[in-house]
Amino acid sequence: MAKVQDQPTVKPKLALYWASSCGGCDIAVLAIQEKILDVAAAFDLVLWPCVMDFKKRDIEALADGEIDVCLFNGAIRNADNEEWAHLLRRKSKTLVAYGSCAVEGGIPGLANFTDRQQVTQFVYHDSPSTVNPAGVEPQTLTLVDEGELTLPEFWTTVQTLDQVVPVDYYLPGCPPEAKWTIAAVEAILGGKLPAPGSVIGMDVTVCDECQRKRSEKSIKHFYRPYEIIPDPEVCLLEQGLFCAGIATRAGCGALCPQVNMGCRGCYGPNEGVVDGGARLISAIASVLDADTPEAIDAILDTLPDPAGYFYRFSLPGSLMRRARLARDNGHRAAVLVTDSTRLDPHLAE
Amino acid sequence: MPKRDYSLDNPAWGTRRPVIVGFLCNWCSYRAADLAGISRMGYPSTLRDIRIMCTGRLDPTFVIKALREGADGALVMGCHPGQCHYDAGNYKAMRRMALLRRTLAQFGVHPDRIQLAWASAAQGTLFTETVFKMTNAIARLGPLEWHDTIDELVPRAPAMPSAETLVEEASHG
Amino acid sequence: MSQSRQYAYYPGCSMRATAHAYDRTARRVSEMLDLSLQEIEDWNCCGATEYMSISALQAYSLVARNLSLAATQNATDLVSPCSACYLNLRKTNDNMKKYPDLNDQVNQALAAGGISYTPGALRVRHLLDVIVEDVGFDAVAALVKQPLKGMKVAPYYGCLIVRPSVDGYDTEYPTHLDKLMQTLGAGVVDFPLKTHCCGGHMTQISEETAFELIRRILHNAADYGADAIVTLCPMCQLNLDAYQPQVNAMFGTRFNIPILFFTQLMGLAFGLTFDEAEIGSEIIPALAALGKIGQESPEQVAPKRRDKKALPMPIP
Amino acid sequence: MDEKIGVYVCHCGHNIAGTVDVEGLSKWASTLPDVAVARDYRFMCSSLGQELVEKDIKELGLTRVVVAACSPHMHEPTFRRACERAGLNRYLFEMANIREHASWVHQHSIESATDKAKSLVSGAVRRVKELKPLEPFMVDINPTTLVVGGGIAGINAALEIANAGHAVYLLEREPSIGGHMAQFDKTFPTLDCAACILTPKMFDVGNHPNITLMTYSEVEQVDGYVGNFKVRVRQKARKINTDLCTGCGDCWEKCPAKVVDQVYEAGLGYRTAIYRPFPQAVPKYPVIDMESCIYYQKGTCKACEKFCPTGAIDFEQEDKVLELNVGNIVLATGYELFDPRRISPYGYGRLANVFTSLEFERMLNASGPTGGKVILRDGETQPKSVAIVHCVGSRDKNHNVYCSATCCMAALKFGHLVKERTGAEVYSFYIDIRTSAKNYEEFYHRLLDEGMNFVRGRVAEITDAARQPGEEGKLVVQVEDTLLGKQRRIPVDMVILMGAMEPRRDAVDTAHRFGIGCSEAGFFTEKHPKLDPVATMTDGVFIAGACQGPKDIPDSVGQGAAAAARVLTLIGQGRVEIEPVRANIDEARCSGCRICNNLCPYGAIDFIEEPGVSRVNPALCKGCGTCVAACPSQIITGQHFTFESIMAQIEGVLFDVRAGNGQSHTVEQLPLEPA
Repeated sequence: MAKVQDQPTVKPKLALYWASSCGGCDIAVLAIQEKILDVAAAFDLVLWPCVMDFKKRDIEALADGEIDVCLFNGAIRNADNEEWAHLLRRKSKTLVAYGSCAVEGGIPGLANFTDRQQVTQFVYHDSPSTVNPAGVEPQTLTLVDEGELTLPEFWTTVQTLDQVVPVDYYLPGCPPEAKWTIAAVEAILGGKLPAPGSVIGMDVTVCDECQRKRSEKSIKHFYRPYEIIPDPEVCLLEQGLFCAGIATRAGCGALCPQVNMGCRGCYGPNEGVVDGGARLISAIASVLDADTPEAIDAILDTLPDPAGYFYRFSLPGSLMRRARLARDNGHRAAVLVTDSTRLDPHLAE
Repeated sequence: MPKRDYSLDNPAWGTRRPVIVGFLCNWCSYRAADLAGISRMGYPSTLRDIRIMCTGRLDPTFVIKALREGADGALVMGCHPGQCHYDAGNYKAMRRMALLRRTLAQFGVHPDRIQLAWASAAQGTLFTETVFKMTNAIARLGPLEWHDTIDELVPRAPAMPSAETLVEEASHG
Repeated sequence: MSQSRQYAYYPGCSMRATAHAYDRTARRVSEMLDLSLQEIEDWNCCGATEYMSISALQAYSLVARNLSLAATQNATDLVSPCSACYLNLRKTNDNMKKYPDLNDQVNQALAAGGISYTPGALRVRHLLDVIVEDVGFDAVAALVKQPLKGMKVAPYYGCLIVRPSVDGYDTEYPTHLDKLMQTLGAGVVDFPLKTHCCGGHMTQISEETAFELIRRILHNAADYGADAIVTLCPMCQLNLDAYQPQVNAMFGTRFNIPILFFTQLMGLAFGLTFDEAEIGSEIIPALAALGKIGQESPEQVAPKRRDKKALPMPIP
Repeated sequence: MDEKIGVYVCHCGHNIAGTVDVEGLSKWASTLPDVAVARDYRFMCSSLGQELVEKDIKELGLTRVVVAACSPHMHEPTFRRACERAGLNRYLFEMANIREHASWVHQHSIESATDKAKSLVSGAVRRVKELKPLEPFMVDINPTTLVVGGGIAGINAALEIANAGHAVYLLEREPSIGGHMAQFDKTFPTLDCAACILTPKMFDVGNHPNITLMTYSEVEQVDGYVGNFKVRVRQKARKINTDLCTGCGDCWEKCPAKVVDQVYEAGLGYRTAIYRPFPQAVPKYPVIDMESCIYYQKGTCKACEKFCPTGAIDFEQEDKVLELNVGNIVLATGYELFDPRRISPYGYGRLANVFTSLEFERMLNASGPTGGKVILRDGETQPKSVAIVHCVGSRDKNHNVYCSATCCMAALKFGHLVKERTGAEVYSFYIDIRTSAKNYEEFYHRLLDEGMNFVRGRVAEITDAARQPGEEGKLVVQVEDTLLGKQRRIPVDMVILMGAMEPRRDAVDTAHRFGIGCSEAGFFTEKHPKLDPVATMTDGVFIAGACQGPKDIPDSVGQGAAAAARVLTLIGQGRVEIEPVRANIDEARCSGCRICNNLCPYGAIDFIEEPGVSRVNPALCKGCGTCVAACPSQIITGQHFTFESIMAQIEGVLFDVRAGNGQSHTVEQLPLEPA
């Protein structure tokens, strides 16, 4: 940890911003506990909406590149997110995509399974908890006596930070483990940053940190967590519980598997992987204990919503990126395929 | 074989023809394709094949990549079950394809766009029939158009009509 | 068998006339085998063997009506004891499935009557197949009270039930009726003409042709020392039975071979009386042949030993 | 780094140039990224074509080469060698198959064929850029060879190799070598005695210092690769101590258990429970057939033991399982005769006097059940008329479409011998008479002169159901005589069914066990039907004789010798290169999830408990890539078929439909669409 007395006379400027996120990342920053004081001591905080009130114009007022480090969490979901992304990129020397949402799209990214219309339709009309007799929908521009009210444009496709602006470092996790935040801060303070574009974390998968006993795999049936009480010693996947750990970047210390819950995959795919979901499809399918289309389908029937499992956090950042939008009848909507996905048994003849 | 107007199967094709990426195993289906050639069996030029040693090498990423890069379908072909040159690679492929089809369906990609089929080195005819079948299936489904919902701002290759004309074709069709 | 299996039952015209013995014994035996046959409400003629070749669409529609009606009853299988009806029903079911155009046309025709049929909705089966496959020889054997020992029968399948080929059976030399008769205790002769033509409706067109065909079958059966020919087709039964005297007259032969339905023999073996088994409804009296039941046949007294010199026969 | 890629488009005379605009294609190729030069040439595989490539590599300093021509299965080795001659690593070469996969299959349209060719070339160019230089493994060839099958083909292969001074294991499933030929009496067309020409060879095998004969044995498992196969063999217990046995024959003379011999006598004769298949059997030792041995069934008897002068009977003897290390394998597992019971109208098994061709071979054999007399099943009556039915199970869509090649000649041989020995009328019912080999047609003419009756038509039915006078007590052959255009019924005393030659019923398993392919019928697949008829897709495994397809004796002998020659070539080379197309695991990054562990068909992946990583044994790995694709952390590399190379190839083949050419960082948003 950099010593307080080495700190420069002019403190480097630090910005933390939340785009489309749950706020968990901001709390995660606090999870570095007393070290936050070092941060406060070491940095001059120019932006942290979750904690203090700043105005956009203050940031605009800064010279380009005046912010030394910006920890940017949250996905790019609407015009406002994108505007801030561009602004902070311009003003920051080092832009860090902080947390799953900024790095790979995260939970908000699941909206890429559908489209703008469907989201609006559900949220403002169909959701059981919605009371909206007037059928009001948010408008980008609303005229009231006092004048114009504007709202940012809501995009159909959720994006990762680096899909809108170039990013210097990535800090995955939902939320990132304190130790990595510390590592990042120390690196920045100590001026020993890794090559731009690299991920601050590990290049192995969760299995590497998982204490469970692993052996050769052969899956006969998938179970939902509530269906069985898993053996605490044995690999969850081998017990039929879906676990994304095999294909997920390590760094969390295998928190979920430790508590009998399969890895959700929040740290994203392993270093160098193009599509984390594809890795899971390939690996898990390979060890199914079935050799006929019927038998294979029978096992897969016990694994509902595979896409949800495989792309829970990584959808916008994956090769899949988003559900296909049908072009027919002029306007575009995410397609829902109802046809059977079963393999044609004749293929196996 | 007269040149086929695919817009008859689905107006959205316009002047285009379906593009199918084929992943053929080195030992059976690639040789079946060779045999089809040696025997001068004609089949649609929709298939653009890539040789892999075994369907067991089939990484789902390849299929997703192909569909994302503008292919309208992907055809994976290997040795008949029980006859894999590497014992059982084709069974692994069968399992992966089953799961991949289910996953892709959730992304709005019709399962018929990704098919798995077998042909032994002796089955040039079967290979040819399979390409016909696959082509017809894709022809009916129309263009996948998955990529341009992302990369539309980048101009497409000149051969291709623009997305807008497609929309028109579709609405007129 | 805990609860009886449900089948839609299509008797066909002959069952109301020349083959009433077949119909009654078929129902009776099925009952004993715990098969419940639900006769199709308001069924119509199947068009017999000719209609198809005269006007296909009408013929198919005619048959399809029966399928459509049968499909409304709660059974997945449609059973017919008559080989001609079975063939027509099955052909229609299969071809409608195979040829979408035909399916459309036929369903248009049916629509006129406010009905429709989805090809493949029913499985069309012959009664013999149901008894052999669904009931099985063991269950049949269990019911045998009075084995038909001493009587030798020639199992005669006729030409229709094997066309188109029935999955699972050797269509060129079927043996399931043979096995069934053996299960009843009867002696069975290996009958080479088992699937040859009985002349069908040729009797109405060219007696010379038809009677020659009939003669061959009777001759071969007699040759093999069969006491009776057992059949599963009303047409075959009628031709071989009713025309036997005329055949004798034409060829100067003296055949006297009763022709019985397999269900009649099953009935007898299951302990039905002659009357219950409709014995007596045939034209060539079966009593003499049936009289042999219970008597030991010469072979059983002294089974033939292979000659030492003889070369071994292939394993059958 | 910047690559310099050379692209060469082959005209293949008219084969490619006829349907693909080759000049246009090479011009177009020259515009592709990293392509330094693109040329088209009439025959790339010619020495001039190859020199063209070598010259450019040297003078233009090409770092990658793509040849757009025929299938890599045809000429990849050719051009790899060319690259190497010019000092370029052979694995930096890629072939685009624009003949088999484009010009020959899209002949309807030059445009489509050319477009297809473009996409294949573009794919190859993108792929070749990602390829890495590799060095092939060199492995030593173990000079010992395993020959499986002791028929005439296997015997010849074994003798050729052994005579060249190398050790051979000759493995035979039955108690004696000899195969089908040992069952025959005479061979066509020369009519010399089969035993007279076969038994000397059998004797040589039995006494050859370089041949280890393993009869009554079967291969259970094969591991390894060319030059280094490990074969597990089960030697079934003969229940005879062969060190003591003299083959005197007292045991089988005293054996009370008689059974029908289904193998050697083809069901026409009897043998005892302890038996030697035939007098000239090699080895001479008998074997106890436990199914029929009274001692094994009832627990008492042991007559053979009592009478054995040397106490060689060993009822306790167990199967032996042996591990053989061999460098090459020759499969000569032969054929099986079609079972005519499958064609019920022919009545085999029902009608006593219908015989199979093999039964009849035994009947003709002087040492056979009838001592060579042609008689009916009753064992005494001589037939006055004999029908020979061709193509039973061959040239028949219901059974085998192929022609069994040997039956016509065998039928002629039968006809001759029947006439010679009984003077009976002989009718041959044929579809076509196929006598296409040296002196075969002459033999056919001889039979025509001898008055054998030839009826052209497929037999419909064979029945004993007499229909008209003269048919009583006979077998009636019902046939349409296609030359007379008439249905005929021909009464005969005896019928011989010329059954098809079929693959062994376990041929598919065998092929699988040895890692080779099977045709749809089940015959082993050769590497190339014209140019490589005895090699297989698996290096070091060769095939000979009827296991590859119906064949007569001379062809089988020829193939046996050919296979031997191929084996001797490898032994002569001493070492052989094997493709470095292998998987390897970046152990530093392996997290030990163990997904890959049970995916490898060759057990090449071991899990190392400490430090908990998986490891590939390159000698066992055959490079299928199953583990590569399955690895969830993507840290297994499939050499030469790397993730990057295939991804690049996908982009390549889709060159004309790709959106954004890779830059997928700008996302179309849809606020402006109609509400």
